[in-house]
Amino acid sequence: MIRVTEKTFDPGAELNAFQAAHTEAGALVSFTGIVRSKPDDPISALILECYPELAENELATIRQTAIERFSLIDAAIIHRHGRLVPGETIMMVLALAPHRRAAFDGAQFLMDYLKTDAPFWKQEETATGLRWVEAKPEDDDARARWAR
Amino acid sequence: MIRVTEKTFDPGAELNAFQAAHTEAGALVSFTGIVRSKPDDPISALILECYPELAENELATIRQTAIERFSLIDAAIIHRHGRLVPGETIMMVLALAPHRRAAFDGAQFLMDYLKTDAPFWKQEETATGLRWVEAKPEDDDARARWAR
Amino acid sequence: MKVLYFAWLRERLNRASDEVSPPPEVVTLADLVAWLRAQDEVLDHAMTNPAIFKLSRDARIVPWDTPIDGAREIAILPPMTGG
Amino acid sequence: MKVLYFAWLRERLNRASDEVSPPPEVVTLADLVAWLRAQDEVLDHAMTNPAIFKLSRDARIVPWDTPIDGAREIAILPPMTGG
Repeated sequence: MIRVTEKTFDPGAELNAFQAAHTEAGALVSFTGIVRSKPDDPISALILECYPELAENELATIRQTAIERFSLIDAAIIHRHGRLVPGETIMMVLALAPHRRAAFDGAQFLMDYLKTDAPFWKQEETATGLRWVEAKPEDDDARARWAR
Repeated sequence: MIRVTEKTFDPGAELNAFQAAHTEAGALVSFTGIVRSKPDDPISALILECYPELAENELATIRQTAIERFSLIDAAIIHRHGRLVPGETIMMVLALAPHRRAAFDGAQFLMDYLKTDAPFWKQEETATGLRWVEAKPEDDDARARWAR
Repeated sequence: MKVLYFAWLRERLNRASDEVSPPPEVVTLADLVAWLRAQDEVLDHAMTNPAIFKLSRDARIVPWDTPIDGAREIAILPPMTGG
Repeated sequence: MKVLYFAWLRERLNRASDEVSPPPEVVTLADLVAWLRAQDEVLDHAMTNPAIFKLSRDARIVPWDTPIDGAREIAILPPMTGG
């Protein structure tokens, strides 16, 4: 399952629905990304720009690659765009496998690829205006470790 | 939070409650272990024996060690014992951190230590009777990679 | 053919897209980017470090040497910061 | 002092615990295990490979060379299979 949406979603409900859809799994790993506001550098919102058609295509590819590579039973990616306030859930990935190692590897792979290949761009809303979040070189490094 | 219980629990509700309890986090990783029944080797139930006092102490230690080692904002472990049928949730760990790497490492550390150091023993109930689940040497290897 | 711009590139150009008709010598996406930069000083300056950008063709990320052929929609994508 | 047995060890012994009063020369948990094995053939046989067992003292896992002192409850723990 892939979902690119401007709507809020309920991470717990997604986790339960994903788990309930499969009976033969032993291990489920989820990652949830949450809007952060640091006390020493607060933000009032995070604004995510998106190229929705490309996001749908890329997330579907990333998901399929992860399923094949780690023999996952299933994987899901939910990613929001629009204006989100601190504490709101930005995105979630879910990876289901017979054993824990594949579930953890699958979820980390999904995250590492999503960080560099999913067309979302974050802008932080602060007291002094908007500022673009810079891409981190370590995100490219994290993705590169899966190269083979 | 540490919970050793014979009662069922709702993984989605636990995920949401854990997330809601903290405002400054950016990354939440959860692992859920689910009772598996393989079509070629089905089981009717998994029976978990437990030494509850020791489990409470060990899980508290593992949790505290993970929090300190990976600078987690919080961590939680829920582990059931008693008789569980396929599809039921056996246990869950949750790790909350500012960034994804620490959250993933923290959750994997919790799992690896829990597999070898938490006093639970699994028995599979099959058509031909009960059989003890054997400890896996790879669980010791997984734990050993955190040695330093 | 439509060319889309995103995030700070869109902001610097002060527009989200262009409708363009490149000449026949523009064969690949790399050619298209070079041709667009030659016509727009702001775009040229914004893409001084071209290696950081990804390109998409009809909503698929593709290598820079991909032919534009009958592409409907090309996008120039600054480094992504999702997740 | 109470000694607890778990899982297949409990099953092989056909009991979950023993109430024991070890002699003064039994100083460490390792001594206690040796003393128990000397008294019980089934336990002795079940613990042929002692390295796989962990021991706890008053509900804390401790090294085998830990003194038993005034311990209230010792447990012999086969390899764990939780998670």
